[in-house]
Amino acid sequence: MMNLNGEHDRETELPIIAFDKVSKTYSTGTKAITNLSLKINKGEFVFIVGSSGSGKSTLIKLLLKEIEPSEGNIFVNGKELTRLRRSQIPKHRRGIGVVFQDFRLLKDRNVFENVAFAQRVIQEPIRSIKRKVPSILAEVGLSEKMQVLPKQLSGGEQQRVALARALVNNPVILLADEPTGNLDPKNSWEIMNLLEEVNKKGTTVVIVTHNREIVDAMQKRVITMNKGVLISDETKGGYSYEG
Amino acid sequence: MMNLNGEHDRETELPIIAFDKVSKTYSTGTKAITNLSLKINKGEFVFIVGSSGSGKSTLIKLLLKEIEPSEGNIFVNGKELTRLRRSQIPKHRRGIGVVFQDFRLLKDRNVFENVAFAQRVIQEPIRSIKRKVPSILAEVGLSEKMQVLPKQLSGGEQQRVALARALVNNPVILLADEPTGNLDPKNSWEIMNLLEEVNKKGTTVVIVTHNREIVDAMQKRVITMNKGVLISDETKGGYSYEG
Amino acid sequence: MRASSIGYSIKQGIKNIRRNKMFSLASIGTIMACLFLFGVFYFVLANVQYMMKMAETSVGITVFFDEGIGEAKIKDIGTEIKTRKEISSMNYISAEEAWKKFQKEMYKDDKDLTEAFQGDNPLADSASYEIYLNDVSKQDNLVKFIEKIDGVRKVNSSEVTAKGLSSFNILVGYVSATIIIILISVAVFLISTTITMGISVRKDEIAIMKLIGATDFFIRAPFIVEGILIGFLGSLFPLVVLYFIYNKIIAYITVKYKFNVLSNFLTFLDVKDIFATLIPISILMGIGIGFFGSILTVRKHLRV
Amino acid sequence: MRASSIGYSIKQGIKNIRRNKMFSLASIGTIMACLFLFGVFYFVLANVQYMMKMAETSVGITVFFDEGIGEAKIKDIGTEIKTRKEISSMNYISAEEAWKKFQKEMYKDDKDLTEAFQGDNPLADSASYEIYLNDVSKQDNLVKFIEKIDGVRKVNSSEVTAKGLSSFNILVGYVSATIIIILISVAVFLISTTITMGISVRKDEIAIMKLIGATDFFIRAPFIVEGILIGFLGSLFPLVVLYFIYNKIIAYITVKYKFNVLSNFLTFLDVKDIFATLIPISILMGIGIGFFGSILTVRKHLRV
Ligand SMILES: Nc1ncnc2c1ncn2[C@@H]1O[C@H](COP(=O)(O)OP(=O)(O)OP(=O)(O)O)[C@@H](O)[C@H]1O
Ligand SMILES: Nc1ncnc2c1ncn2[C@@H]1O[C@H](COP(=O)(O)OP(=O)(O)OP(=O)(O)O)[C@@H](O)[C@H]1O
Ligand SMILES: [Mg+2]
Ligand SMILES: [Mg+2]
Repeated sequence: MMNLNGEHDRETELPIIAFDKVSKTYSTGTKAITNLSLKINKGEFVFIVGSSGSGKSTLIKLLLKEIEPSEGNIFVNGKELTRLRRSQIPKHRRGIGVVFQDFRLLKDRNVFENVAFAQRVIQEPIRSIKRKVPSILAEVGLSEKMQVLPKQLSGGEQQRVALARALVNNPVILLADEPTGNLDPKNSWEIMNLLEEVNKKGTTVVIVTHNREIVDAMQKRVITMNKGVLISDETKGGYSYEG
Repeated sequence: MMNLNGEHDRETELPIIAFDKVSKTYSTGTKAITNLSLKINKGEFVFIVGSSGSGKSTLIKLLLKEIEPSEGNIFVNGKELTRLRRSQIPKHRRGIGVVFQDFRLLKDRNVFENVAFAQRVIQEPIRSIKRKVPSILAEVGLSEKMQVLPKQLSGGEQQRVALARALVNNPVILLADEPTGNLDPKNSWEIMNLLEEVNKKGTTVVIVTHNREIVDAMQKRVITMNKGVLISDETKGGYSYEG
Repeated sequence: MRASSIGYSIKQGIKNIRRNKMFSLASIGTIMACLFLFGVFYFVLANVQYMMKMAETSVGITVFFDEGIGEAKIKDIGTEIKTRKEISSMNYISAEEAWKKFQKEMYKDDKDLTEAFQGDNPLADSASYEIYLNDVSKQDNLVKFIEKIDGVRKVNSSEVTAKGLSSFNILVGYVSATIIIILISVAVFLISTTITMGISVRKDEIAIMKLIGATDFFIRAPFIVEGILIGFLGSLFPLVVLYFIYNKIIAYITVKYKFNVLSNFLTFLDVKDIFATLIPISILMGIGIGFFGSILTVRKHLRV
Repeated sequence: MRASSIGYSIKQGIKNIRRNKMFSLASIGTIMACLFLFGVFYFVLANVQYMMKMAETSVGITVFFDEGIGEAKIKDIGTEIKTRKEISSMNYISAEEAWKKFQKEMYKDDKDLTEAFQGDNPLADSASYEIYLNDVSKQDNLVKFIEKIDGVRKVNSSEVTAKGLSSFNILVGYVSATIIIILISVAVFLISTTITMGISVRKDEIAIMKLIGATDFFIRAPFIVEGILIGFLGSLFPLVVLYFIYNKIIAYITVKYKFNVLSNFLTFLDVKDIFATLIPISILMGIGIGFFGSILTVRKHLRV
């Protein structure tokens, strides 16, 4: 393993996620991220907040290598993402569970299959799939919806399917983009408790959210973005940004 | 105009929206709404809250005649919806501005065209479209994004395009399903203030939301749903429901 | 509907084609393929029909006269025969000519055999009229008419050839009809599958438009403009390709079979004649397919 | 790859067809249409080729002998000619038979003319061998060989017919090749447009799978299973339809032209012979189109 300076190092000492002077300008000319440097260590629980359009989702897309940075380097699990070969990308993504802001469920498969798909991708045996998928769906409160299609779910239900899919493989890193945007406060808290538990078992959790109530209450590390620039990074922070 | 009892009446005395013992069971067997009766008068500002899957979006879909009730009658603007002929449906929908929970933007048209589409539908002259659309987009803070496609927008930006489209025709009724789910608190408040203004100009506003902070602060009528049943209806309420 | 809405529909129709590039290209491609095949078959059939017609005119009737009849009488008979409309041309062949022709056809200038008959025409009294018809099927009537004329000994009609040709003609007709029906069915089927796929692509878009309160007509209009344009564009390309192919192929065949018996039959229609019909038919078919295709697609959606 | 993943790929492939019913049906339909057209042309061409072959064997050579030659010598010549491989059959025709045949062919039993020659055979010394060949194009060689045999006065080959037929044969070959090339191009083009449309329908799905960490192979496998199945299903239907159509059409034509000159040429291949080739070709083409089609589609997506 190589750290940022290129020296050999033990994995635990390395930040699991590191942005090194990263900028992203979209083809439309929008500068979504400007010169961002950021380190997140293994096992951390981090909130990313900031106003609409400040580059939070862009950050998640960069980590997943869905898009490429215009400048700078991104390291995940010690690997520099732009250097990954095409064939290495699936392995990189399998280590990361993601709840997308727009859910991205497979619309022609039912709830069970959507979650099971993540397991199939890592070639889990069928027996394990049949045990794990119902149990994770029960945790997000969707035991009764296993056989229905995404379009037959309410907004909040879809969001919870997306969360179940992100969690089912016990990922090393969990990225959740607005995972409670369509959930009522009670459901939101249940999900947050679930994520805290997952975090306690060792998963690094990064949550993008606008939910001031939750951020303020949980007293975790809070990274605040504005117009693509990191404007504050507090260890036990609250939802401070108000434009 | 006919009221619920079939007598002639002046429009102002009528509830602009009325549910009369409405139930909705989906083809999957899910009972989304059970025996709901509800009246909303012209010019009201109403929040609908309730946990995930309690039937709030179903209620909006019923009002728009996107789906049909299994039982009961729904009256909008004095018209019974199941009695509307196919050819009358467009006119019915034109009177209602809707922000869908999943936005439903036309993905192959840019922001300007998405909003302009609502104006084109009511055959506004082009000159009026060229004046109104930029002005409403400025109100939701998207002046700089008029030429980009929906997929090139952040979640919150898409949500604001959906809102602009719902407002551009000065609808008689505005239905907004979770219009601030992807917005930061500051943006959310701006949107709420905008909706309050619109309401003051005479539009009946119905907002489905999970945002406790906003509901508690605004002290408007709050209708609470749980598992398809209306469980409370307070005139100056707060976000009371906690499962 | 306001003028602005009509303008909008047309503009949107054009924009749609650019927006859904892949789908538009695929649709244009399908129409192109169908009309190209149609064009190829139209070529083949039109030319076969034409060659048949040419071949028919070379099938004739021979009229022989009573022994010792005078030239004047033969002329009279000729005048009477010429009154008939089904006749395309008529030649007088004297006994000498007949014998020379016979020798040539039968013995292929085999001198030994020709010498055997030297100075002695076995076909004396074989002076005749050779008559060519417009339409082989009318031969029977004509033969009956001529046989009744005074001074006519015998009418020699090549019944077998005539019947064969007109049967062949009918066969070609059936085959043409069958192939064209098959082609049109395949075209309609392919277009409808293209449209079926279009449904998957556009379903959401149309559903959203409806929820915003667009009337059926307002939703349909741009799609129909688009369909007509796609059909029109799809019909142009095969026409251009076929135009150049046709000349090349005819030139090729004509040169290839120049010194060959087949060249007698290989008479081709002029490219102008063929395109005078093919251009309007193709363009109308293209526009028709595009128009009905888009109407049906959008109808199907609007029922959602 | 684990067994469970292989099972999953196959199951998903089958499920995909049911999930995207419209798209699957459209794809199957396109393949069906292409293979149906292919089948129709295969029928026509195979039969034309076959009829040509039959017609060829009825084109022959006539061998005449020196004047006053004895029967024994004629037999010797016959034996020598028979050593040649290109000969399919050989008949001896005496001078009397030749004259009768001539009368019949030339005058169509015109009694007046026949009487003119009564008792006098103008074709004395016209005894001959009629020789039929396997392959018309080898006629020239054979003629040269026979002409050199002692006692042969003349070899009468129907040069015109022979050359015409073998030219026609070449023409049919060219036309077949052209039509088949056009058809295959159209088929490939249509399939690729079908696939292009498939891209619009499946783009999002594949993008999501990739973001979840699925390997290229894992994404491809179900699509390829699906493609092969669609191709296979698409090839079956036209085969069944063609099977029943073929028998019907042959029966129809045979009855229709029973008492007609054309019936001489209308010899058809047996349905079994034709399907022995058509079935494997169609199925392989269907599966091939489905296989390559799906691979190309998914490849294109995976580049996203
Ligand atoms: N694919 C894209 N092409 C062009 N511009 C884009 C694209 N995606 C996002 N943007 C722009 O980049 C900026 C940052 O977008 P991003 O989605 O990262 O914001 P965000 O912080 O997630 O906002 P939100 O809270 O509203 O989801 C926005 O101005 C947006 O319009
Ligand atoms: N098209 C459908 N077919 C079948 N069931 C459906 C359909 N749409 C919604 N449902 C079910 O009906 C119930 C109510 O759904 P609805 O979308 O109205 O909930 P909601 O109150 O809007 O929830 P949320 O806050 O999560 O958006 C849910 O249990 C959902 O699974
Ligand atoms: Mg975002
Ligand atoms: Mg909802």
